[in-house]
Amino acid sequence: MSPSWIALIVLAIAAAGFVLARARAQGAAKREERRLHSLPNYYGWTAAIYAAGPALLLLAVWLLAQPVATRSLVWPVLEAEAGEGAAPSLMMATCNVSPPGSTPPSRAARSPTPPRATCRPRRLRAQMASQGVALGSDVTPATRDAALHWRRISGTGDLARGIAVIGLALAGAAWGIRRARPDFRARNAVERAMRGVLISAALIAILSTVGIVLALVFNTIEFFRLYPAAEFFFGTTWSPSFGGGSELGILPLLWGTLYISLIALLVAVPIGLFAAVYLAEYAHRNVRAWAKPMLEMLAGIPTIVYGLFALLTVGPLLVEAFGRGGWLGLGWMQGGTAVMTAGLVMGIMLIPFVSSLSDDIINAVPQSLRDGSLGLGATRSETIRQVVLPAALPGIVGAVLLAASRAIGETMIVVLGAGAAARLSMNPFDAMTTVTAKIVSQLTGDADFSSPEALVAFALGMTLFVITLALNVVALWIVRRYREQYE
Amino acid sequence: MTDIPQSGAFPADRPAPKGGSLLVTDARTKKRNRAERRFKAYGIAALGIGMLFLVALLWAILSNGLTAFTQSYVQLDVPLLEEKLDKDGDRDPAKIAKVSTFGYAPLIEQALTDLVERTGVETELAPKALTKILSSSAAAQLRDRVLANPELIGQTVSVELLASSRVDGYLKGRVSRASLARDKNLDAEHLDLIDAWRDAGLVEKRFNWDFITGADASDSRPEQAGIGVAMLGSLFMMLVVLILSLPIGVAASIYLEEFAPQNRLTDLIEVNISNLAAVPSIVFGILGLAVFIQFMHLPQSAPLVGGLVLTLMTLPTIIISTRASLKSVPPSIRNAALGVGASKMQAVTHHVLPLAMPGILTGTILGLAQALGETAPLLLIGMVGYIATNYPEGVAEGFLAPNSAMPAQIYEWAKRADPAFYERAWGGIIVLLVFLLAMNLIAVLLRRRFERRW
Amino acid sequence: QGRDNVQVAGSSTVLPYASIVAEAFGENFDFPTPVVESGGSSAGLARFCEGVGENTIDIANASRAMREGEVEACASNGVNEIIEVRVGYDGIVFASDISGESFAFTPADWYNALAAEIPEGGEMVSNPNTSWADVNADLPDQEILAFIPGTKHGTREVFEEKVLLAGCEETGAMQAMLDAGMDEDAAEAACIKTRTDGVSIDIDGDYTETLARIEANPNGIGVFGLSFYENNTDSLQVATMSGVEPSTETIASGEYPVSRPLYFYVKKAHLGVIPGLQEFVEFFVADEIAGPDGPLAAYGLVADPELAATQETVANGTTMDAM
Amino acid sequence: MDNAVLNETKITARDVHVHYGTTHAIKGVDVDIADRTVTAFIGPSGCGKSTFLRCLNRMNDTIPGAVVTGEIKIDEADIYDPRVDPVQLRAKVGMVFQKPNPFPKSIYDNVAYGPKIHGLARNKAELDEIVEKALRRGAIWDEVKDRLHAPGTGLSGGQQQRLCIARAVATEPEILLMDEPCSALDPIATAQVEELIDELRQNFSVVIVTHSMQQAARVSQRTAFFHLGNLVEYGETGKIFTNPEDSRTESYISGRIG
Amino acid sequence: MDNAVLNETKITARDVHVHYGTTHAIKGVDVDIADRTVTAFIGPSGCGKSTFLRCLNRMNDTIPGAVVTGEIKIDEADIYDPRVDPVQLRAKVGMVFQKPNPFPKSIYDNVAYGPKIHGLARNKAELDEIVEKALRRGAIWDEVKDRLHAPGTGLSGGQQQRLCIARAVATEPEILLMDEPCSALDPIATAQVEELIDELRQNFSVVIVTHSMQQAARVSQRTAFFHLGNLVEYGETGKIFTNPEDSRTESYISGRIG
Ligand SMILES: Nc1ncnc2c1ncn2[C@@H]1O[C@H](COP(=O)(O)OP(=O)(O)OP(=O)(O)O)[C@@H](O)[C@H]1O
Ligand SMILES: Nc1ncnc2c1ncn2[C@@H]1O[C@H](COP(=O)(O)OP(=O)(O)OP(=O)(O)O)[C@@H](O)[C@H]1O
Ligand SMILES: [Mg+2]
Ligand SMILES: [Mg+2]
Ligand SMILES: O=P([O-])([O-])[O-]
Repeated sequence: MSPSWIALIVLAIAAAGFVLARARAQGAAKREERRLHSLPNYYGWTAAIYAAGPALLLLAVWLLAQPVATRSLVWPVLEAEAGEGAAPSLMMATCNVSPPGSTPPSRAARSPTPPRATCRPRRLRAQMASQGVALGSDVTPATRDAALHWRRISGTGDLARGIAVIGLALAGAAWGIRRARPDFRARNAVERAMRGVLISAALIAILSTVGIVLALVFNTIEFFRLYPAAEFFFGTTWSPSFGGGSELGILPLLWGTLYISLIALLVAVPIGLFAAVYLAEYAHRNVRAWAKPMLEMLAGIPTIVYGLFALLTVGPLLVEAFGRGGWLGLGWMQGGTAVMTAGLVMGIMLIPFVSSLSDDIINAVPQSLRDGSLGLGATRSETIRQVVLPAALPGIVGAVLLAASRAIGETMIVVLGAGAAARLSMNPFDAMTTVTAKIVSQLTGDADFSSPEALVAFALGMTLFVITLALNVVALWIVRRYREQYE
Repeated sequence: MTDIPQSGAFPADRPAPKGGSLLVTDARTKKRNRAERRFKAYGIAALGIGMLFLVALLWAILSNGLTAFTQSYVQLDVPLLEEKLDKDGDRDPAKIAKVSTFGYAPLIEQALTDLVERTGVETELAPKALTKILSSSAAAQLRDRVLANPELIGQTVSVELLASSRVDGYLKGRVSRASLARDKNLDAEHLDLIDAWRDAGLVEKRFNWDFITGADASDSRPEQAGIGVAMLGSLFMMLVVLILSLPIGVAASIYLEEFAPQNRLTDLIEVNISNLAAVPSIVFGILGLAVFIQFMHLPQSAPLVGGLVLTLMTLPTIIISTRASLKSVPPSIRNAALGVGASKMQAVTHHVLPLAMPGILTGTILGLAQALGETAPLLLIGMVGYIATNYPEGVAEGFLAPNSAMPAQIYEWAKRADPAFYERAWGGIIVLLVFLLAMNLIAVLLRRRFERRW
Repeated sequence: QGRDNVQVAGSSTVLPYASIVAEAFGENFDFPTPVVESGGSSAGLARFCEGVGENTIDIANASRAMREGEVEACASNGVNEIIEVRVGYDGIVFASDISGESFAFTPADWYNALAAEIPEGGEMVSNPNTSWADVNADLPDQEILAFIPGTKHGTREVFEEKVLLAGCEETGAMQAMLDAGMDEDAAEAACIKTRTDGVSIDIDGDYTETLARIEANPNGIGVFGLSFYENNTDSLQVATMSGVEPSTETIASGEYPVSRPLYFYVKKAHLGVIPGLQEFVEFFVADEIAGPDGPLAAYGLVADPELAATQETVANGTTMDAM
Repeated sequence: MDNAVLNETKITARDVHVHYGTTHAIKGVDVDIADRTVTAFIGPSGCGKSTFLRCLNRMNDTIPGAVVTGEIKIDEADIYDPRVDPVQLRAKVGMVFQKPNPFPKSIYDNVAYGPKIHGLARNKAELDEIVEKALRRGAIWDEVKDRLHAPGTGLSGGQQQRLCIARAVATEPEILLMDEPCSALDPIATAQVEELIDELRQNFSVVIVTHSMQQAARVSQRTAFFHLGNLVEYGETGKIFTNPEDSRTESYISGRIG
Repeated sequence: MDNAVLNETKITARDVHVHYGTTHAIKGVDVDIADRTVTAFIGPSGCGKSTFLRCLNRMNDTIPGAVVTGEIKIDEADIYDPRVDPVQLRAKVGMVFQKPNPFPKSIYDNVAYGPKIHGLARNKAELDEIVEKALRRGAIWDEVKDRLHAPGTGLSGGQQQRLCIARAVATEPEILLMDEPCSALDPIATAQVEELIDELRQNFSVVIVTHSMQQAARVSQRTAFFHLGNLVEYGETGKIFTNPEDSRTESYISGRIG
């Protein structure tokens, strides 16, 4: 039985459990003339959850565990035959003994593999070839045996899986139905389950964090074995080179990141906030209904377009103003790519992150607060600045943080707009680059992947991760401190 | 700006004495009204600036990309010579299939020479050079046709073949005779032929459905490249993202905002979520490669994996905006529900959530828009490059078979050498924006239903 | 399990060629079209070396040869038998805006224009040149502005070695530095160190970005791949190097000095297991494809003069260590 | 004023303290509230009436920083026992809040919500009936019967208050806590609500916070006088108003005004 | 009750109609409100008292869908004239809302807000003084003087109401509109607020909505009785309560209860 069938059967059992438990609860309530603790549906849901929850969980665990278990049983056999290394996995593939139930081989779906029993060493290769499946080598008897062994084990496993999962579902349903008595707190049970789901959803964030840290940490450690940490953290030059002797100081990159993000926020926050205020407080309903999604389109334009916009339009424009011989005659700018260019364009991209979210939050501030202020003779702008915005502050800070986060994490605009120069300079018209841009370039570049020049990408990612974590802790503290709770 | 400004709090200009007429605005009020008008003007200006940028970007996109939606074709009569395609004459499909596309090239050469003769244009071009007029896909086009219908062998069929990107560029005004002087891919003489054939109605420019429905093509034939398959890849990815990130994001936010006790653990989760928003998207690619492909053995280049990675990437956006809007629902609503004996869960699902809906939708739109346009993480899980050439064969295949995605396709095209790809990249962006527009439209409608002030 | 397509990843430089081959392969064989991913040589090789098995890639494209450390890393993951296939050469050209002046360079010009510091009278002074005419009186009097590949690109290494270092030696600067008491490594490092005053701009993006920059700065001179230049002759004009104009012929013959070999690496263990892999690899190096008249050359790949040897390697499945 | 019949005790509170952060809002209150009786809480503004009332159905749980100590038993069960489900408790102990807080939904949905989640109606017709009855008891049916599907937030202050009363009685709680339910009502509506309270008393307990001593005297059988967080005096309404024991009670009563 | 001295007219309303969408809430009201006088609006809940009150300082402008027609003049100036600045109007015509709506700020900032935006204080000391005076007039100073920087939303219902009164008087408006300002107050606090109203009357006009006829009789010199959106009767308070002309007024008055 394939897992999807098992899952379907479990769901069917859950549905049946729902109907039966519900009916039983209602019947009991009528007979005994007493009120149910919860609405009848909750009794139904309890049975359904008891039936489906553990069973599906078991199925998932089983699906993950069985291949590992089978493998560990068959592996020694194969290793004896093929020697060390990963070759056995290919030998398995050779006999195409993918355990049924794992992702269905698309090829097999189109042209069924020969019946398992005929998996005879000599003929197999020809047989498979006739179906357009090339095998690299003849199948040795040992491989064949191992394959058959594998198939036997996984066949048993599959059977056991079906029985166990469906049995569990039935037991769960029965338990749920049995408990469907009026005094059973079905709603609480259902809500506990829902709460469990909510908590697991929240924990996904932790899991991703753990995943990210794990994905980065080994290579980061490897990097620090090859390159001194002190030079990485405190070095002021960034100049990787293929021939070794690279200087990989993170400071110029961090500086570029902060500088560009700062400029981007200086653009996005005022524009976004004013736009949000205008949309929520002044604009006509229809204007708002259309302007807001239009602004949101800015968030959806692929960043490469922004990058090109920076490179082709904004950069040259800025040079004409601030460059040598520009309108302003300042000569501050050397080339079109600069912190300013990237910052401005990134700011544009971030406008909707500030505006749309803030607009929703501002709109949610109760009208009575506005009335209170207007009733005192405040103008609308005074009301907004002094009553509405403070009340909406936590949400707005959230929006700004989101925008800041995006600014820190953005790559493409920086690559095209800011130039690739790692430099510590105060001049916003100088080219600089950011941590993320360098993560991408070192990761996708040509350096030896086991060299510090490539591994540094992981260390950069890790450092950035830790720094933003610290920034977020501070932000959380600030928000807690200044929160104005209305009502 | 959120605090009461100190300037003006203790002003020199005292308010007008009591009893002044209402019809005369006093100086202080005038001043405040000016501030008011300024404030409103800032709002309009901010909105205007935003719109201006949008228009500028859209203009750039449209002016660069609209040409991708037309394409030039050449009408050609090709003799399907039996001696070339089926030497034995027994129409055995297996044998016919042995003839590779290289075997069809001479037929096309022949057809072109015939055409030159038939239309009576003088040219010094060698027959082989003539094929530069056509896309290098011509042979494959022809071969597919023959394989589908071996009976055609021996006849002369009239086929419509893609013109090469240079010819197409000429008809679109991108390529000039002068620029061809140093171009070894096409000569000005070819253009004479094109001009003549265009007058004869044998070369024409039409709406390019193949661009919308087709698959990517290799670098040597931009004229054949389409975004259709990548669009499907994006669609499947977005399905995964929507199905996972919206419920998970909303559930996580509800837990954190409504149920979680204030303790270290929830603080940790909260900080973590905001921090995830700042993680560069490529790092999610590293994560996806390690977890989904290397650890969980999901297939490479699969929209399912792409969707999972993008889900992780969008979650923080959705969670942060959902939490912000949950926070802004006044507590009295919750109290009212609890007071009539609703459980906390019921209070949240029945009252708080609907009120927070506009914000949740906003977050979802922003998150999905971001996911729809993201390339970097796809780079590491194998969805950027030259990926899918066929439509998936079913829904399961749609999730699991190798595919690209629209932004990856666009990114890929934007890098390629032939300027015809550049035009397609912008055309792809237009398609992407249409997608986005459709998503926004749904959100607008939904948001309208949920929005209210109380 | 049951992967039925060939999976290729790696260099974005090789990608166009690999995808042309993959497309033709898909058209002419019953096997599905191979999947060719980009992502860079390094990332591709890293994935290649993750291990052997169906959930790993079969082929890694690289715009450079595999390094020692990488081979070791591969081996430690069980990727032992690797077939190295050189598919041809990538010519690296210097091009400027079509409507501007034309240039005829020597490596020495580039060294003098871009080096951070040049020896003068036994001292290292920071590069004073601002115009090409300062560097070489034969060059036009146009301000120096160069868009060179960023440090992520393998092209940068080639540029450093075959242009800057060569120029350094040609001008005698290398000797001057050695004479001034620098050791060899330091002198080499000084030769390839580029100036940071905004005259030499690293491009971490692609050639399209370089092109866009030249369009925005018509005074700029950029470094491109030959095939990219050949597709954009309407906006770029190419400069000669030491009097040789770059073309597939001059590069193949070795006359034009700046080029680099392109490779792909195949897991021998996958041959015959992954359907179509063997065929694809053979198809890739076939004369019809990789030969001087094939579609790859038409697109700008400099065909390998020793293609026959490569074909033999592939046919025999000769692995690297066996060579 | 009725002669109060003393019924068995419904709610027992012992040594209840409430702190809001550093504010000590309720200071050791002991009280027994009888079944089928109207109990009035009176006292100056800010003395803790609402706070104590909210303790009785654990609505204080929702205020961050509010800490309740002591023992409160309803029908012998300690409501702060971890085994007690506050939801079930609140279904049994209904509440009308001091500030009217209609849901931003239609008038009908406002009232129908409680019956729906408690499963009090088997079908739409029954629900309609419950809603109508509740609105009638809340003395607002005539004003809203033509606009049942208009939003509840578009009502006048007094109408909102009555809507909230209707919403609370629609779920038929055993104990009804009413925090100044008539503060925004005109005399006629007040009379109707008082009638409702009297009717409810036949079967249930009602606890009402009021700052109108007349109202307390009219509707309640027992009265508790709070002052600065202390329960100063508690006893039969007649006795409290005619013959208070504590001097503070007396001085509050004698300042009898509105 | 004072003998009302008839002062000159401060507010004139002529044929005022208010529609909320399809609801016709005020139907052609004509009224003259005298200066230095307390005018009480009474009437059953939902009759339009708040609505009419909100017309007088154009607070109805903020309700989407509310349409006001007719003429309202204050000091001879038509307040719906385009030249009139509603901001200036509202500074002159203060308002206490029916539902207390403190800002989510500290108690101090709640009161200081108005004086600050109107520039009534030259420095911090003056502002402190204004705040203290307003809180004293709002009869809440003693309760909050130790927690001026605690949030205003953490106050009890009656405290919030008095805070809002203090907030309104802090800006020294010429006319003060009070919508049931004592609804949540105990008798003592009510008396203090009524004292405040009496004090304000020395210089300003006060319009007060109340559902307590005793209160209307105690504090007002003139009373307007609204019914179903109509102004049924308007005249001297004494006369209205002792000798109403309209039968509706009489039947409302005679149902005199709380
Ligand atoms: N925002 C609104 N939208 C629609 N109808 C409204 C709105 N506000 C009030 N109404 C209706 O207008 C009428 C008058 O309301 P108003 O608030 O003026 O009454 P009121 O006299 O103040 O009553 P109360 O004493 O109960 O506060 C009522 O029928 C009310 O339902
Ligand atoms: N959320 C809160 N945070 C801090 N203090 C509070 C909070 N709620 C009430 N208090 C304080 O607790 C005390 C008692 O408040 P409570 O609301 O119980 O008064 P009350 O008797 O209902 O008064 P009123 O008649 O004015 O409604 C008051 O001093 C009040 O300021
Ligand atoms: Mg209270
Ligand atoms: Mg009212
Ligand atoms: O992508 P590359 O490794 O060839 O730069």
